[in-house]
Amino acid sequence: MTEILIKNGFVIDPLNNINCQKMDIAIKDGKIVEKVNEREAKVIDASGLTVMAGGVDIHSHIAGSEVNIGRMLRPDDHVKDVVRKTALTRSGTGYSIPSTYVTGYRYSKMGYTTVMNPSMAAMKAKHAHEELNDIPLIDKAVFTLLGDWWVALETIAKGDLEECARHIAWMIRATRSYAIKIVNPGGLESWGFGRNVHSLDDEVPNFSLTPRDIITGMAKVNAMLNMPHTIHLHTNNLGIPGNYKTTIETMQALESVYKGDKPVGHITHIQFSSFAGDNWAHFKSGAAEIANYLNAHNHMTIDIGQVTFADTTTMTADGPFEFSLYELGGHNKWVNSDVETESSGGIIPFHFKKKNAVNAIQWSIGLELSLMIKDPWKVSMTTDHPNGGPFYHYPRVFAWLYSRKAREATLKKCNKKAQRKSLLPTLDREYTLYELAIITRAGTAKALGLKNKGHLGIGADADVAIYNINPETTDIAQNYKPVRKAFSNAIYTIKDGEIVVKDKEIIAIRPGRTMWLDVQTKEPYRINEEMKRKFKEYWTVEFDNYPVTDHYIKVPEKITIQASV
Amino acid sequence: MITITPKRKFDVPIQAACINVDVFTGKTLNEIKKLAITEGKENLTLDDAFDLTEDKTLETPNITLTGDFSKVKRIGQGMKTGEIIINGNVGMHTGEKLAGGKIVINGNSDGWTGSEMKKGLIEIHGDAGDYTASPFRGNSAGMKGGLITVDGNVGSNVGCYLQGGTIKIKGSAGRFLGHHMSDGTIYVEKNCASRAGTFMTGGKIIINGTVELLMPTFTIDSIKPKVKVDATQNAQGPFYVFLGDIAERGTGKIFALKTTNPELATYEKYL
Amino acid sequence: MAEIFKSVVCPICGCLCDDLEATVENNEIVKMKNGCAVCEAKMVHGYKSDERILEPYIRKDGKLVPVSMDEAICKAAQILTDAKYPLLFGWTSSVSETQHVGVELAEELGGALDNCCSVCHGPSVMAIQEIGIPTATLGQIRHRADLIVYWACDPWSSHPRHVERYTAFTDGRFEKSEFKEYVQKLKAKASQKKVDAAIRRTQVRYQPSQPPKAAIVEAPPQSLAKAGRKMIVFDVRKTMTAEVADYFVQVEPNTDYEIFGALRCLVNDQELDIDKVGGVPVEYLKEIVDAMVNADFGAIFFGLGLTQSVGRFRNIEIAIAMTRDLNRKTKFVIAPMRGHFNVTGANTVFAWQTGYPFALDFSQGYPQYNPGEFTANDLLRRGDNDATLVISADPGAHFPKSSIQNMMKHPLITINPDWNAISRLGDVVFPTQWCGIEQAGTAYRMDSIPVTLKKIVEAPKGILADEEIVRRILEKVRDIKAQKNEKDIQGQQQILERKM
Amino acid sequence: MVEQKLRVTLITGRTIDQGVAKELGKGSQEYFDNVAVCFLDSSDIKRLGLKNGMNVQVTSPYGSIVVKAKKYPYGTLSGMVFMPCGLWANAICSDATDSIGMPTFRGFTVEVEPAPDKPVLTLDELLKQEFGK
Repeated sequence: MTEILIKNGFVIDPLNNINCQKMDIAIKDGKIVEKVNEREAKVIDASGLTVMAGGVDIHSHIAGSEVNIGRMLRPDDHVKDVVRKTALTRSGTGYSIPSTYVTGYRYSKMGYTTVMNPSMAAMKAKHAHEELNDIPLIDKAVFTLLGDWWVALETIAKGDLEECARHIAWMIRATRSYAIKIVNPGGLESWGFGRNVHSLDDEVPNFSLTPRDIITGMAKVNAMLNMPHTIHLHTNNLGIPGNYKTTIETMQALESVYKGDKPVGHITHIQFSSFAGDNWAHFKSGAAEIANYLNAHNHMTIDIGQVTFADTTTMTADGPFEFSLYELGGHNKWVNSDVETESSGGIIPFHFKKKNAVNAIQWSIGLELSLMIKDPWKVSMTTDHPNGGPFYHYPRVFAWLYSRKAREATLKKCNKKAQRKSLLPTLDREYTLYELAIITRAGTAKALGLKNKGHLGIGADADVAIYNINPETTDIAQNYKPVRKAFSNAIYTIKDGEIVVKDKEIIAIRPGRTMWLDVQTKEPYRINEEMKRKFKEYWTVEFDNYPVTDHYIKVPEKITIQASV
Repeated sequence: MITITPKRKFDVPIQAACINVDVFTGKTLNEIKKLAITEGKENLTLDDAFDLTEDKTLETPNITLTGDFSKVKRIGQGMKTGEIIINGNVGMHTGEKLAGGKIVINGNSDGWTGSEMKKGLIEIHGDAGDYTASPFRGNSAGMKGGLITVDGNVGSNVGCYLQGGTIKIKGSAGRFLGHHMSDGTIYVEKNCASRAGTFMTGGKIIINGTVELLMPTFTIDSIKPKVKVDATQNAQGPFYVFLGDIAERGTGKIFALKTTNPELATYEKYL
Repeated sequence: MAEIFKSVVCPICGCLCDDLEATVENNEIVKMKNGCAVCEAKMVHGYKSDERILEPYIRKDGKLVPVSMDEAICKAAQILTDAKYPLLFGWTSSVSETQHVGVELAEELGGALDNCCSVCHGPSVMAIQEIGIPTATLGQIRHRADLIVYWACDPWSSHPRHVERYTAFTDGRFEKSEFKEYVQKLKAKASQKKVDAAIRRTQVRYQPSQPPKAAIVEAPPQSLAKAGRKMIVFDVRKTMTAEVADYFVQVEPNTDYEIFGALRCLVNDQELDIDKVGGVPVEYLKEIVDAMVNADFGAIFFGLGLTQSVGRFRNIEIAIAMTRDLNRKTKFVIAPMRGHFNVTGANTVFAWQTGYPFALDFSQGYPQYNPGEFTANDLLRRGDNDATLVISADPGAHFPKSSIQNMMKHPLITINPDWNAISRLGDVVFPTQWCGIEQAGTAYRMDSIPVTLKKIVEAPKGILADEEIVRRILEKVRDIKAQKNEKDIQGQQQILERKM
Repeated sequence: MVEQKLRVTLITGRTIDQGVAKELGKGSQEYFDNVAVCFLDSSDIKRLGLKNGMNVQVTSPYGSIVVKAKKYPYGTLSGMVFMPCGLWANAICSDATDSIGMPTFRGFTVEVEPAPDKPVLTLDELLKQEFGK
């Protein structure tokens, strides 16, 4: 394998406390190394450029059944954004839900090298993996939806968390997954009969437990299994005015699980869970309350779910939420897709408009949270692609964060009522490149427990992004447009030690790996006849045909972890 | 004026969105000849497939097409100004997203003519195909303005998701006329097949001939002596006026001529 | 020596039953357990019948002549590369892995790509694109549905185990099987049938020259208002499925749309100005709507009777609209009865690579989509394409005559395991393995659940998997194009040299 | 009173026998026996003076085909005839797609008349006749 030497770049590597130091990065055999032979190595002159680890996305719906139904649903979306075949790359389409190849190309062009696909019904895991194989140039992993799985609900209700943990360990392996995803706990099961839960203490119909039991139980299970990431939680009451209270209650519920060392929960796309006001007419931001809580507590991490004002497609396993969104009116299509014993799902095309008060306030909430939560290590930047906006809009979000001028320019175009309600004019903070590197790679990798990602220390994966930004000579806050452009198009992207993007063009194709956890429980999971019988009762697929086999993962990266049960 | 005639009979479809006054404007004849088109997968230039001549004495129409263009798609797509006359049949997507100007078709047009049109005029002096003035698959934003006139008959699903503008049909109309329309006017001089106005929430459909079968989702509103088609035309009644689609809580109107629709008389008892 | 394979997946219809047991002796399936009659026909008999193609053929002077695999691949690649606009059609009885390469081939050729869904549930996909769909996996319906509606489909014939595995005759967590009640009903009916037959014999001899337009629909039975699982069938004709239903509504042909319209009005509490729709009295429809609204969980399955009759995708659109309306009152889902075992997979695989599920065109270098423009029958009807490749499908038996007549004007390549109608018409005929018998791979159930098909016997010697055939054609196409490019470049250089 | 012709709506679709037969092979006797047929209501069979299994000619604006008449096994089929989908039914279908790719397979008017002297063509005969191959 070729050796690469990146010379004289301004390196920003927060995990190793390196802030804009002019230094060289050496790469050999796909890893960052101490040094390489300069004569034999391919030398990249990075003088005047910013060098960071490849971007890590903690939450982006890029593959799987839900995403693909979204694709099928929207020919009107694709026709706006077509991508031609080249000698090297495949053709495809965007816009809000790009086809698989295009997804890989666009992430890579932004200098991103790792993406988490955060929502997958276990029963459809093979589908998700088949699609991930077709997303080149990035490493990826999936989170399995487990918060409303009957087996989990029953074992938690029984109070037997160890048994629950063993089932979940099996499921994580069987679905080749990386983390536990919980969506509107209890709500999805209720949605099976068209109902929902509305507070942490509502009883889930037909199961004697509450959302609170599920959340705390799962967080404990997560700890028992020594999972690298925390539980990945989409809160109850998401998308409903006044829900910031539920969000704070949820975080408070998890305080008891916290042992003081590492976070125990990750609230995803928290923007959608930070609404204040009693109804849509009095809709306002709950960002301050959420930020205050997070500033005072250390047991949680979050990602934003920033709105970028796009004609996009919302999709979530939160079926009841999508239906209530649909009922607000003005939408032409609604998809609901329940999955037996596991989950539900919904899709609605949605156009976030600046002139719409609620949409504009949502945009403001996302930025308020990012700016008011003091510790960037608690925050990951996402748009909850494609829910808040497509992932390739990230550079717009960066600009709103590092440049007050940029957000003022956008705020000026927003709905007047939203402008009056926005807290943004009171917020002076502007992200530094260092902080930006935290919320886009270093912090995300840390929150995910990815040891070899998000940094450029010796032994890290040689995933590197080089942007045309000179931190010495550029006032990024003032010149936000060229910097935004630079983030849209990396000069170089290096994946596993190979240059895949050069001068903003794809020059090589690599498949990218799929990371998954082999969770080893102390007592190996026994598939007894009882479990098989249960399987036949619960699912319409035979036990033998359920697990994802090796066939479905082109380039696997198995990560073995030892559980404490 | 540029005159374009096919060099040969075409078998596989040709995509020629470049046949468009906006694109031709400011180009020499030689430059126009070199504009890119495709025939199937083959990349060609206009003069590979067509003979082009220029008559500098004539300003309008800007482009005249003569011959069989039924396999040529996307003529005049997105055009903003100018005039195209087509003497012959023409292929799909003619005048799609038209934003101004005029397209005259002295022949039959195919599907999606005037699809998602915003402004301008399309005159079809023959029959018009399915999905005339209807948007692309999955799009619920249809024709917004302008005028389409058809001398002959139209196919099915014409004027779907209509949001404005007028469609006048001198012949008969196929099924699902004005499906999901929210505004605008469709006038049919002759007969209309079943399922007109399904899912409509606004606008009006005027049928001067017989209505094959009225959807049960329409309810009778009144009988009106006449109705305005547009600024230049009134239709003489009396008309039964139906409101619908009530399943969508719509307030669209179907005007059906009383004299040609005696079987609709059963609705009179609800008046 | 007999070997027993368990949890075998049936590669026939969209049900993808995966609880089969196959007994294999000497590389032959000799027995199937749990499968339906169709499964048995294919997996015990059909796959090894005399109809099997055992080597590649090329038509020479009007006769099919056996050739080597290499020759057939070369010929196929040459035909496809020479064509200005080839059509690649079929894919639905192939595994996803094959479909995956198919998209790449179509893209490389700049051709049109369509799958069988354009003549089965393509209209359903299009309806979803207009309005969305509230749906659920089959297990969700099994566990919860207390009202099951089969509309214009006859699962008893087309998906024989659907009722028994997924709907009325299976036990779910919250709903029990209706099977016992059905058996009782059947017993009662047996005597009723005798009475009916007697009545028929004594009927008057005179018959009107024009038969009545539709049979008289019976009033809904009392049982519709009761708790527990119920099954209603809407169809233009009485089917075996209708016989086992609690209530059968015989509708006039081509009036489904009007009936859905009326039902929607009733669901939305609107009054109707008429008293009969599609031959069904509105008062009966009201009772049906009551049963729907009072259900805890309703499920509608629909079939080709809706997608192929007048209105086509609009029929599905309004059916979905009704289901959506019902969700404002209770929980209701709707699902198409997808036919071929992997037609859902074809939509899925095409969509993730291109954004579109079928009716694709690559002539512009990027994917374009439009049913009506790029669907196989429209291309053939207009005579748009100038070569055809058919894989794992039999348009010969399932397309209108005139479409096939147009197809015959240009070269035809077929890839199928047996001598079905289209193979008999091919100019280059490839044999291939039976997916799910001789070839493993992924298929997507009608509710988009991926299931892995198993390989249980070895294919006859020399017969390749269709994935490999398509891949080899793709490689050959690339070779031919590269050579052609080189020639072009050399040609241009020669011209340049001459000029100099 | 025996009539010459019946004007009815054609419905096509799947039957379990067609499903089984297609898996046994398109050239099989079972396929021929179960697909080259037209199901009529018993009253219509009488009206045409037919017996179960006799040949009938079904004619639509798009073509004409000879198949065997069979009595419809479930209930009445008034105003309709039913043919299993397959080559024979398709010989009289239209390729009109309503611009959505779906040909007109069913729901149009056909005429059915006895054809005692005309043979039912086998798969190969039909392919030869219609496509010359």
